[in-house]
Amino acid sequence: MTAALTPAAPAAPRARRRWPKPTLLIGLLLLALLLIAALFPTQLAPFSPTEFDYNAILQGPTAKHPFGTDNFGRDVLSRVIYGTRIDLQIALFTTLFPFIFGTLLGAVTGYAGRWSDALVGRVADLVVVFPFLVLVIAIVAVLGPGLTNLYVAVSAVGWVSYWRLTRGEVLTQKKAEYAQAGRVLGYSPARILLRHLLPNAVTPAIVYLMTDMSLGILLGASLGYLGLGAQPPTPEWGVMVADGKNFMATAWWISTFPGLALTLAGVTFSLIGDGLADVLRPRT
Amino acid sequence: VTRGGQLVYGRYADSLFLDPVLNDANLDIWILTNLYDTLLQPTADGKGVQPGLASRYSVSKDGKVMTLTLRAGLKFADGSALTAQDVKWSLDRARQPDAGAWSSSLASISSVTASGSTVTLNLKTPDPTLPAALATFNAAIMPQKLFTAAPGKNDAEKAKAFAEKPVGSGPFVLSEWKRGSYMVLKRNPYYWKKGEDGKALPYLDSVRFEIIPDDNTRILKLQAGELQGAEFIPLSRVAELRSSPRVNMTLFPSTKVNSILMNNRPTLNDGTVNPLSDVKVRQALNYATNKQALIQVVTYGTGKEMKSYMSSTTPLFDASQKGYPYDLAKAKSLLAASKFKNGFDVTVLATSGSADDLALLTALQQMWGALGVRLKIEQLDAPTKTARYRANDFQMRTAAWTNDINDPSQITSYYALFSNIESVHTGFKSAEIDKLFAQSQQETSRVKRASQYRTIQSIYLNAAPIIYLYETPYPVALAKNVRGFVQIPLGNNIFAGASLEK
Amino acid sequence: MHSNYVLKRLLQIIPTFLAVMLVVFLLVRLLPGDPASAILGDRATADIVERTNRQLGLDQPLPTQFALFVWNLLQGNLGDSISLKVPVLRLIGERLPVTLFLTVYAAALGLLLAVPLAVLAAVRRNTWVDALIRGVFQVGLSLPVFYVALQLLTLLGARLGWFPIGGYGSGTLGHLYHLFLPALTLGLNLAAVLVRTLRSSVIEVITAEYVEFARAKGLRPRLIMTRHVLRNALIPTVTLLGLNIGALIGGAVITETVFAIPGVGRLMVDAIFGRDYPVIQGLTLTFAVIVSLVFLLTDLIHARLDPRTELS
Amino acid sequence: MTARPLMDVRGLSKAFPAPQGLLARLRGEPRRAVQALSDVHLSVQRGETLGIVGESGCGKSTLARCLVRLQDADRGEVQYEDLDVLRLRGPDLRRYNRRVQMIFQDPYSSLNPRMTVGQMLREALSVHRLRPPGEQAARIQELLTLVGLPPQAAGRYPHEFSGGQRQRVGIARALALEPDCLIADELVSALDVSVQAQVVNLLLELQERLGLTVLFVAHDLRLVRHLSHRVAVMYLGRVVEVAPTEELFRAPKHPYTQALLAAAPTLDPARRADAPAITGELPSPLNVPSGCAFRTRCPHAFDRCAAERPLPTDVGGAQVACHLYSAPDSAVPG
Amino acid sequence: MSAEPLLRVRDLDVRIPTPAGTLHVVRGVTFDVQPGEMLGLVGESGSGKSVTLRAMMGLYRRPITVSGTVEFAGQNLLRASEAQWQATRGAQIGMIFQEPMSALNPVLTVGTQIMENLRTHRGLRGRAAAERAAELLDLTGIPSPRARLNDYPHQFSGGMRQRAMIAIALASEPKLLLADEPTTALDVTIQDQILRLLLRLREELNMSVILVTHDLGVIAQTCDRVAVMYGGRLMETAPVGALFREPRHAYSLGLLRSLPGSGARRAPLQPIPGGPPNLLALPPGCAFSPRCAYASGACLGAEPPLVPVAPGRDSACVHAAALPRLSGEVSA
Ligand SMILES: Nc1ncnc2c1ncn2[C@@H]1O[C@H](COP(=O)(O)OP(=O)(O)OP(=O)(O)O)[C@@H](O)[C@H]1O
Ligand SMILES: Nc1ncnc2c1ncn2[C@@H]1O[C@H](COP(=O)(O)OP(=O)(O)OP(=O)(O)O)[C@@H](O)[C@H]1O
Ligand SMILES: [Mg+2]
Ligand SMILES: [Mg+2]
Repeated sequence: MTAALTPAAPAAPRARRRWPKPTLLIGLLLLALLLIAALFPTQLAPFSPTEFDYNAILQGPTAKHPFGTDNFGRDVLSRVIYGTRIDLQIALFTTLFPFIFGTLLGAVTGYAGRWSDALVGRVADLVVVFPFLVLVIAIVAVLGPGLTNLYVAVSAVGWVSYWRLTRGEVLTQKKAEYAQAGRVLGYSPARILLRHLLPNAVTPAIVYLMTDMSLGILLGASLGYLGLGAQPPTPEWGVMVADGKNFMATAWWISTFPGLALTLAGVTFSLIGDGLADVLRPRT
Repeated sequence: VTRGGQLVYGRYADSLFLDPVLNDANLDIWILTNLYDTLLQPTADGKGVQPGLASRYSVSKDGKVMTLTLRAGLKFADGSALTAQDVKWSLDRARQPDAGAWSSSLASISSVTASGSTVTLNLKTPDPTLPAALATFNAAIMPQKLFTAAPGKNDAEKAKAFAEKPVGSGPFVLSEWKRGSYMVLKRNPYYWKKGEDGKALPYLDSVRFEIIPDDNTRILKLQAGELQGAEFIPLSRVAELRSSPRVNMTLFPSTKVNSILMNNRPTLNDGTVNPLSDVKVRQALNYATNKQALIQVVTYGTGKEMKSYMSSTTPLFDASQKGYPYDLAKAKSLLAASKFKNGFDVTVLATSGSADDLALLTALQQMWGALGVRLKIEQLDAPTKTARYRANDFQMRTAAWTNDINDPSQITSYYALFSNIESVHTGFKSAEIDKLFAQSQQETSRVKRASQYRTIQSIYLNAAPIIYLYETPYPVALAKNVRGFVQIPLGNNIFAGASLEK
Repeated sequence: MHSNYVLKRLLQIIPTFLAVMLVVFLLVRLLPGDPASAILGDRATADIVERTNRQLGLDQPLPTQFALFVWNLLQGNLGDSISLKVPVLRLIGERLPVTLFLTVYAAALGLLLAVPLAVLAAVRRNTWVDALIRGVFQVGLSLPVFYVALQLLTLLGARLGWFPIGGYGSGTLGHLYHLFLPALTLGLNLAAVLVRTLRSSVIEVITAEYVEFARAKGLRPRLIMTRHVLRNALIPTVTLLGLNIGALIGGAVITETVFAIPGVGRLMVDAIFGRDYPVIQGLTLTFAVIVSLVFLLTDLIHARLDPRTELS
Repeated sequence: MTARPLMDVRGLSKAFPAPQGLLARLRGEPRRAVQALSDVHLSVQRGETLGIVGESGCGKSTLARCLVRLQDADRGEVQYEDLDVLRLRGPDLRRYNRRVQMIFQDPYSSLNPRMTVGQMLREALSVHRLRPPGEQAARIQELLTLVGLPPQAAGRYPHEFSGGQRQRVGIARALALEPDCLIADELVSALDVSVQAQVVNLLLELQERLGLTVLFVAHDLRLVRHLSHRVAVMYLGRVVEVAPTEELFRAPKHPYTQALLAAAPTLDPARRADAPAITGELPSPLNVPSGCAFRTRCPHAFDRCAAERPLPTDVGGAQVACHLYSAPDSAVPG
Repeated sequence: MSAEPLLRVRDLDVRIPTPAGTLHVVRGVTFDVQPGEMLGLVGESGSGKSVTLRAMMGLYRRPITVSGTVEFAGQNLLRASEAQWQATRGAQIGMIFQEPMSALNPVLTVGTQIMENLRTHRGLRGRAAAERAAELLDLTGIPSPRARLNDYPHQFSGGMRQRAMIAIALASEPKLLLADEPTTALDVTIQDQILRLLLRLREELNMSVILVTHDLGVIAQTCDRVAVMYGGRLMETAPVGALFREPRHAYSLGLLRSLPGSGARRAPLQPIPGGPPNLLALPPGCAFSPRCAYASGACLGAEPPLVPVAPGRDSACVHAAALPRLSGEVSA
């Protein structure tokens, strides 16, 4: 936008450029931090995340090992740093497909309505009333545990939320006059849906995406507790917390630091979500 | 000793089916002998048998007749008399070939006769394992009348009904059972065995099992005084609890051996060449396995190096077995001499969620990495793992074994005999072992039998169908005031002599 | 008016139920591993496995098995548990009340925590009070349930001894006492979800015209807060709560495990790991029905709270 | 009146079914419906401005929307030149829409908040291939100038404009398609009087320059009087009176038209009426009175009004649907 | 007109902080309301009419600051304690809002919303309250009022909602009614009924009314006196007849001139050019000057104060004396 533009004669008060609130800035800053850790673990981590050190088993935080060592003598700090990539990957891959698929489907069925909407609605009902754990364990059992299968399982279920959100929003938006204007202007339904409705209807889904990312990480951790999550020696935060639970009394640092990392990620996504909700709200 | 009181014992999971013959799980087996008594009993050290319901037994010269004498005045927990007819009926039920998984332990019996207090077992062949078999849960004596009076059209249905409210002649009797939550065993006032004070055992009024699946919760509950005993303490916490003033951390010797089973077949199911079919490779892996390190890392020092495929607590274990001491140089030279000198990829099946498996395998990854062997861990949930294993569709898998019978024949028949389950599905086959085992099954001389077993163990060790790892104890945490509780090497929890001191 | 709607919704449950039935039936049979392997363990020989499968009727062709399953279901029979050898219906009857009790308790605690704190955060929005409340719940929302559960157990149970460590207790009071920590664990999680929505809806309502109007009417602030603000702000919360109850029931497994509560969550996990087909099927169907009913109930409560709702 | 009308609406009806419960449906109860349009006849001459007035909910918007096919009428016919409008499909419909454009009431929701004005105009031009891409920028500037917006407006988003400016954008977007006929639904209702006048002037000027035919839907009688050549008065989905503007305002015929004019506040403080012009609420559109829809509030209602629906009759240059005029012996109320 | 006004507003200032800066939304508003008088407050959207009323009601809190005096029955409300507010707000001064749909609580019945007022200010409860509530609905012309008490707002038509809101405001029998665009959302026929209702109630209860609107026709038909607002300031106050005949502020004049009906049909109207002022960047001097046809250098100095220009008339226009009369131009 040109800053030089001066309001011409019959001009309204020029709405001020809405700067992102501090929430979003802090959120993005934290995300940048996480991304750096995820991209350059080798440079940042002092030790290998998987190498055992039988001479340094269960050591508390020291200058050499600021986060202590675990029951195999591995450096917890290094594992937390290496875990960033895994957990961000979990956050991304548990939500990517549900977001894209659910949002598009929601847009289409919300706009087309009738049988497509009813049909997808029934399928969504089925997915929602089906116990998630059964599905996850079933998929994991068929495909073997590991992150890929976590993604498959979550995707099979996760799209419903996005479908609902986007569908509801499209239902509202399609009543808005600009959507009707599109029809009167002789635009094709596909154009109206994709160019006009979707950009306006996708905000709640994007905001939810942020929440969903932290939920994805948490789900990974829960499945880790049941032994269905990431595979060793993968340093995944949730699994690290779960592994550390037997040492809570004697070596608190094993589960506490990855726990803090989980919290940091959660706070990051939440701040970005709140911030995005603010920034993406259409201005009127 | 103090009499009376209730001992609350935290178990990690509930029993499933309290029928001595038809059950399948340790969850049942390990508490069954508190409810159902057997003619003979395993000794607390697990090495031999001692009198049970039968006060004595004798075997004929040719070894083909066994005579047992019942104690006088034996009663079931409901007060009705335990007769030789009950014994005959119980043994007949247990040895039917299609009755449960355990019937083979009594397979040598051709008929049972009962008269007065004498029970006579006629055998097809001499059977040195029979006393141990009679001291095993599936040979428990059940009340014929009560069982047949249970509702149900056939034996299976009656068994279900009876197992809901079992009555036996063990030191305790089931009084309340809320599945998945708790189980209360009441003192059997008619129990025959006497305590130190000369009065009938057990000392306790009752035992209450609380089902607490989470290890941490079990420990917290014990520390809070809500439990007086907790089983399956994670080995990682043994040291911590040993130093706790309120807890008596006990490691009961067990027959548990932990190993990695290898597929010894030349090719895998998908037709690819299997490096593990090369004995040099298998030996190399064994030498490259630093057991002491594993014992430190995985068992936190509580384990013991495994020298034979059977535990050192098993009768006829050969103490002269050397096992595979850690020797990386030897491992390297063995591997260099094999077809796989540049190393290979190998996948091991682990039970998902098992912290011990994971700890072990992560450590092995590193140890074998020094050989150029790249270990991939495939975690599977237990039934999937079992199915893969049973289909011989695996390269390696983690495994643990505990004896149910106080005799080396059980583990040998599974681990070393191809004819049973293909030597725990390793595919290992040794004609010599087969021959020696067949002989030992009828060998009445203990000395001769011991030497047969020595040879078997040596052959097995040399062939290395498995990775020898370590033996682990049963870690039980007890309140300081608990006395006399034992978990015998077979795993059975014996509450008969347990008491709560002031 | 509503009976119409209820009828229609109940009718809609039927196809869902049928689909769940078919899906779960096929799903469990698609799983690698079979009940016989699961119960017999590693040592069983091939013929024992085969015999067991025959006894369980699992050697029959799938359509036959499905027909039998449906036929039994029509007679209200979900079959017997394979590992526990008791009727599935009885198991569910024993375990479900525990989980439902826990769920309702957790929902109550969650609301009890969320409502006042969300209102406080909304009233003091963009101050440190608001930041603190949101921050604390955000942390709670970012940590795995088992970790929170263990921390609560260690602190409030073991260290302070205020609550028993695990178990279910007996009698309503006993349940309330024993289940406090697990309900708190789940409730905290729920509250964290609710606080976000509730806070923003309170803010929305506080600034609504009708609240201004109520103030212009000179009503006492307490009355405005309870009657005008809360009542309206709770409406979206009800829907969210309903959506979360399903997750709460389904997600109770970990809490039930940590706190040693004999609920359906654990039964389910044990059944899946034990390939106990009848139990998995029975529980899945029960779950589907309960969740469907909860959704229906949610919508009815929503309609009750908000007279504008058009149920259709 | 003799020339062939540009647009001819005959017997147009449109009902919105009310939601009905399952039980009621099972019991076979008749479906209730809002009769938004009921047998509407209208004709629009080329180049004229036809005002449409009436109270909220009387079907003005529905009529407008049916004419641009945003809604499908249940019955009736719309003839636009040679086109049978209600039967147009696909590309034909789009071509028709290009010629008959609608401008919307709400300056806030009728523009996509995420597109700049330039993008909106460019889209309209390119979808209908009205200008090759190279000439589009120039045309956009032309359009902006036409509606009195500064050239920089092309780069701005709707939220950067005032209500009046947004309506100009809406008009520019409609004009981009070079239509013959504009349907303006409450075009200026949301605007302040001082801005209203600006937009009205624009509309007048454009009509002059481009020879546009305009359907001006509004409830502001003063505005409608100023702008329209003819005015149609609607009540509960029906057209009750159509007349040349001056005729209608000077001598309203239908009792409803009379009431409507009387209720509109005049700007002269000296002329204050004492009694309400009309009593009673608008009847529920779900339950339109039988016969003449206005009879429940009409001071002149008599038996026949309940029994029989009045048909439009010519009364001195106006078309009136009222029994007072259809019966020869009836007295014309003053 | 009695000498002692019921309400004296002096130098009312309202500042609203926003992320973009503090909006000075109401600036030095000063006027009186006599007992039984109906004062019209007109102005374009955003000129600060609603904010003025809300500030008088004490509805603004913390970040928004209100200064000046609002003297009601001799007491400065802006300095009032919470208890004094309780006794005044809703009780002595009633208020009705612009949008009845959003101002009525959608989840409470109309009856509840009337009765909570009766209970708070009149101490009525139970049956007596229900009786009185029905009477009030009846008074505002809602048919079968007793049955209607149990209806929710969405079950009412727009006109009925507005009446219900009036009934709620009247429940406490206030001396002053602040009516914020009570008819903007309504059809002319219903607007006509509501305005007449207000006139009748004022007569019967001897209430004073401040009627906010941007419809000059409504002003002409109902008010005794008018205050014209622009950019948060009063531009002119005058008896209603005088204003329409002879506006003494360029803005009032522009407003009246921009209405249709003054010229020939389909002739161009005379709009006020430009749009409303940006409150964050007010032009120097008279806020209206950038749009004013009469603007001169004198307008750009200090903001012209509202000063008496004739008996009972105040104006803030430098050119007040130079403005033309509107002779019969405005008529409909
Ligand atoms: N999509 C729809 N579904 C159901 N009813 C509708 C729909 N659109 C309009 N109606 C109903 O049809 C009737 C006519 O509506 P319409 O919008 O045409 O009125 P209008 O004259 O434009 O009113 P207003 O002046 O308020 O805009 C109303 O009763 C309205 O409630
Ligand atoms: N709470 C608020 N926050 C920010 N700005 C506000 C707030 N309330 C009012 N304003 C601004 O104050 C100015 C005056 O608003 P007010 O509501 O008094 O206008 P009005 O004259 O009543 O207009 P209308 O005719 O549209 O009701 C407007 O610019 C408005 O945007
Ligand atoms: Mg309309
Ligand atoms: Mg206002």
